[in-house]
Amino acid sequence: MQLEQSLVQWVGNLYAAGLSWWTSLGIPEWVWVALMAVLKGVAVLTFLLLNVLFLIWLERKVAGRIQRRPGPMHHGPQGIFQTLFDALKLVIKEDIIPSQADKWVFITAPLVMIAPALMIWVVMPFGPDLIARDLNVGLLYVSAVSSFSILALIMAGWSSNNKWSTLGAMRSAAQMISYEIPLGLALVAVGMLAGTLSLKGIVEAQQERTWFLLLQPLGFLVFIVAATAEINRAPFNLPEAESELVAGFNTEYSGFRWGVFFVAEYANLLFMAGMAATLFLGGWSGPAFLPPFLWWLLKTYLFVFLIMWVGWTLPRIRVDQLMELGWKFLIPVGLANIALTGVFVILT
Amino acid sequence: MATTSPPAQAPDVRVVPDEQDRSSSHLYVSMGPQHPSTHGVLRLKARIDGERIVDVDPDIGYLHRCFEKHSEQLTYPQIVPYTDRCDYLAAINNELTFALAVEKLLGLEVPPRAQYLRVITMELQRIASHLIAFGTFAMDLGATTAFLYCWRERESIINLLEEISGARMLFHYVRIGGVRNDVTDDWLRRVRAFVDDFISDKLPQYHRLITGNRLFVRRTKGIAVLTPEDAIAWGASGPVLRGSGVARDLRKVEPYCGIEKYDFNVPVGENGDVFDRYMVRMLEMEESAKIIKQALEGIEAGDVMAPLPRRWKVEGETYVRTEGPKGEVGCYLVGDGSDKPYRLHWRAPSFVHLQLIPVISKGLLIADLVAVIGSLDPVFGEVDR
Amino acid sequence: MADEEKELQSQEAPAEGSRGEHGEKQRPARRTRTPKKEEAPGPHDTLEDLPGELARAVERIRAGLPGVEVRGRRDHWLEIRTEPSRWVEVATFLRDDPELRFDYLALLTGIDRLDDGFEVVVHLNALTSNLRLILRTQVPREEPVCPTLTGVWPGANWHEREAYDLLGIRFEGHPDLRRILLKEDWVGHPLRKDYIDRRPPRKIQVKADWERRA
Amino acid sequence: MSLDLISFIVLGIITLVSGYLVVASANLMHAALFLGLSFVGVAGIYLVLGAEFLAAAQILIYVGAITTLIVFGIMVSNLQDLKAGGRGVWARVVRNLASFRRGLVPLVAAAGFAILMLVIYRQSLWPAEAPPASGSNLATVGRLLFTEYVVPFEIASVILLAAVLGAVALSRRDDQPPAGSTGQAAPAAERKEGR
Repeated sequence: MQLEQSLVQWVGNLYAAGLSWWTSLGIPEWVWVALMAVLKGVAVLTFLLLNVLFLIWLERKVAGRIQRRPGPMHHGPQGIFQTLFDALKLVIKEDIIPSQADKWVFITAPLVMIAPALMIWVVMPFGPDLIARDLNVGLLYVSAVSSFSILALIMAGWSSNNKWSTLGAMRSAAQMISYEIPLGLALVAVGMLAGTLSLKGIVEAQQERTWFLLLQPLGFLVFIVAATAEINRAPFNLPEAESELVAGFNTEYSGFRWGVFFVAEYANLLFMAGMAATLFLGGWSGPAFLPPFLWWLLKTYLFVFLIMWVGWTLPRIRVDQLMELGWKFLIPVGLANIALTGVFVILT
Repeated sequence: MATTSPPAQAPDVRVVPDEQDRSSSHLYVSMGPQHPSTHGVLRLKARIDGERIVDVDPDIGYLHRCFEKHSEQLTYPQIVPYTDRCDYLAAINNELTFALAVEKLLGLEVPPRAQYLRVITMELQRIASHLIAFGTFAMDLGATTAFLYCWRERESIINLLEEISGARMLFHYVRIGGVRNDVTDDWLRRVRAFVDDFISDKLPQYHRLITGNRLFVRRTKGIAVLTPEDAIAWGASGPVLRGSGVARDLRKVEPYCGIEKYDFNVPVGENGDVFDRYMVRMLEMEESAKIIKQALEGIEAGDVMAPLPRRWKVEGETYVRTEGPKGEVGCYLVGDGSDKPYRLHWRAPSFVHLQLIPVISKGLLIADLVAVIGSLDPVFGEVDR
Repeated sequence: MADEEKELQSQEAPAEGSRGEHGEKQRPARRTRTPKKEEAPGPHDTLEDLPGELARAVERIRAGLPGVEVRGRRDHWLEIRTEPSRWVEVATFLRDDPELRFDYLALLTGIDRLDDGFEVVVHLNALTSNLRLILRTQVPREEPVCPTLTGVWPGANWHEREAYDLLGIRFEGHPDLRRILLKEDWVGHPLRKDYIDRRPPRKIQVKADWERRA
Repeated sequence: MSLDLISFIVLGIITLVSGYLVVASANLMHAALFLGLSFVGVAGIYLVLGAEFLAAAQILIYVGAITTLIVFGIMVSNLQDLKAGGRGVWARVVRNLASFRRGLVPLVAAAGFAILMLVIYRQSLWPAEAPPASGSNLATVGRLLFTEYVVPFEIASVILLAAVLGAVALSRRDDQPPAGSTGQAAPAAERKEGR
């Protein structure tokens, strides 16, 4: 705790000193601000990509353990460098754009996918001061930015000019539109309880009262199901259901472009797990023997593991059952939860 | 058993055109021959409306290896390994069918120990084949984990069979006149141990993992119902026929290898849907294990090969069929007195079952189509031969 | 059907033109000791004292289908030989007769009997009584046409397509008589004893369906 | 020159150019995607102006919902000349400019709109400089929505509901739809000629 705070303070001092030095050079202040914003972004990005590399390895290990096999074992102890080599392979693979594809949309789609997956981390509070920007509409920002990925999937699916891709894209559009609503409802209930939409505020509210998991069990249920569906994880991985749609929206993607989708997927997984930790398990807060950041990481990985566990155990849900679950179960439950929360907020 | 006659006119099997009909609002997709869940090289030409299937036309032949033509150039013992490659997931059952056919034409008596060994290996092979059917079926539905659990048990079976045959997939163990090798008592003990473990531990695991799962049940119950009338009229056999509630098992109806002495049940389904076909397979594994146990108790010492004739003079014709894991494996053999068959026709259950896809999958979703293929459990080695 | 005939003709007389290498010449097969008709059933001779069930079935068939050859074999299969013209009639009777009820078609295939033409063999099963029956007919080599059984047992569909594909027996009235195992533009029917594949090995060309049609 | 101003100029250019391309694109799908980009630009301008709530709502509703729905609608409708446009951006721009229908019309429309806006701006009764948003504008919006503007809000909800029901009713197909009415898309429909 102490270490982290002093670190933050030190960085703040450095920033102020740098700014004064910068203006003394006669270069306008906004260049410095922009530069620092870029630096901040790079820092978050590095953290994120390292995590994604680890997550991919973790996924394979978890899947392996669940299926009674060791998972990757070569390339480093316990195959820890496996992902690194996989990434290397993806980069040097031939870059294929189908001749009948809509070239520009095809190229843009991975970018539209990865950009929000990175942008969304702006509001994630890793610690009391470790937050890129604490927007006071944090929750709204989250649901807004995450809705971009629908567009990316549709672009990818449509531009590939492949029937399986198109089917995958249509599935994903239907799925994500349907599950965005319960996700939003769960977020709204959390916001009502905390009295703010700022993620930092929500964590602080939980420090005052208790973890929202205890106050919001229904909301948590809705959130975790909708979040799993929103990031296309099994059993809701219909857009890329490999046994039905070959590979769904990314059938025609290969090499680095495919890798970008892959990275975005894991970044989203990490983000949703982090959101679950922040909104329902008190985020960074925890006993002082661990720094806040590690508490956040621990709770996040708890949810990552939970989502992986569920995904490797259950069969895939069918597309009409998915819609039923969304519209006939999650949305009514989410609405009821909001009503209950309203009553609760008024009473207390 | 239902015995209503099907309608007398030709059934409505519509051909799905390859070309996109611009005036239609349907989408034409070609599922396969390279598709993750077509169990080989099945190609389905499907006309879909959204995700709903309007029409589907199976297209086969991508694995045609001229087995029947080839057999006409080979002597009888030479054909045996090629029969393995028909249903390559149940090699023993194929060898057995062919061996029984030749033995019948030759009038060979197979020694009793060989009979027991044939029953043991045949039923082990049935378990192995059903395991793959179950595993791939679960994987098609998105439950990848069950697949690897099945692989684990199949590996044990393969190890056992490898020990006595030397091969891991195309065993070539059952020969005309008996079986290739005798087995040791230790091997029999290990088969026993495997079967006991399988029944008490492994099979309940599968049920816990998959059968009781609500997602699984909702995806399989009431899907692609095959009525008993249709099943009979279309010549379905094996778990597909029994899943529709028709208790026809060739081991009961036309016993071979002394299987009439064993005590086992013929599980049947009630509704004829995907779930019932799956469940019949699961229950059959149990029955197979029961048969193996009885065979292990009854096995007696003795020769495993009958003395073979020096000069093969196979004359006449016969149709011999056995109950393979997929259904009725039939060998229609016409001999002309020489050592090579005049005509050999292989009745492959998967070939017949694939006809059912257009019949039972109209109006389903693409995701269901995958389940339907899995529940029919086709193997393309025998479909295309 | 016009294409079929052309195809058949091209088999009889090899085309000299552009597709010469695909054509086939009639040539006696390497090993063609055709089993004679009377020895065809082999060691399973006619059984005089049939078990009751079979004897009743034979009587029933004789009564219902005057003029068809029916006999019981030692391996307890009944055997009927009939003309192609009575093919569907016999099949319908076997399926619908309340005592016989041969409702299950196990197998339909053809055999090339060279000079005697093609033999179409059907293995039937009555699931209620477990009676088993072989139904045969012979069609001439020059014009191998046989009525379809798909109207009687829908399951005959693919069996007949396969027999058409590999032996060239045309099943009249079949709803969808296309090649099934071989590709659509294959020339000849490989299971015929006089079939010779004289094409040089060539590269496999992958073409979409519509391109092949055009 | 401040960061805000630079951001504003960049975002403005993005918004305007993509707005033009919405009208000029021969490919409907591209038009819809450019529309989404234009919405993003507008949201960015909101963000620069400090209206975070408005920006988030803009993205959530216009990009997340409306653009997606439009794209979805294009995808599921059977449009034959979806890809009528040629290759290359410049080729298209030149062709658009040369073509009366595709080039001039959007220009005229854009010019007309600009003139209209200018006139309104010049004659507007409200102050051109908005007062700076203070505090959590979310709370303000929420309060206003449920007190002062509750009737319009509810009316809007009812109209939207009616629109949703109407859309469902309209898109319901009979068993035998008229040819090419609301069928599946098949981007692969173009493949036949393509290969």
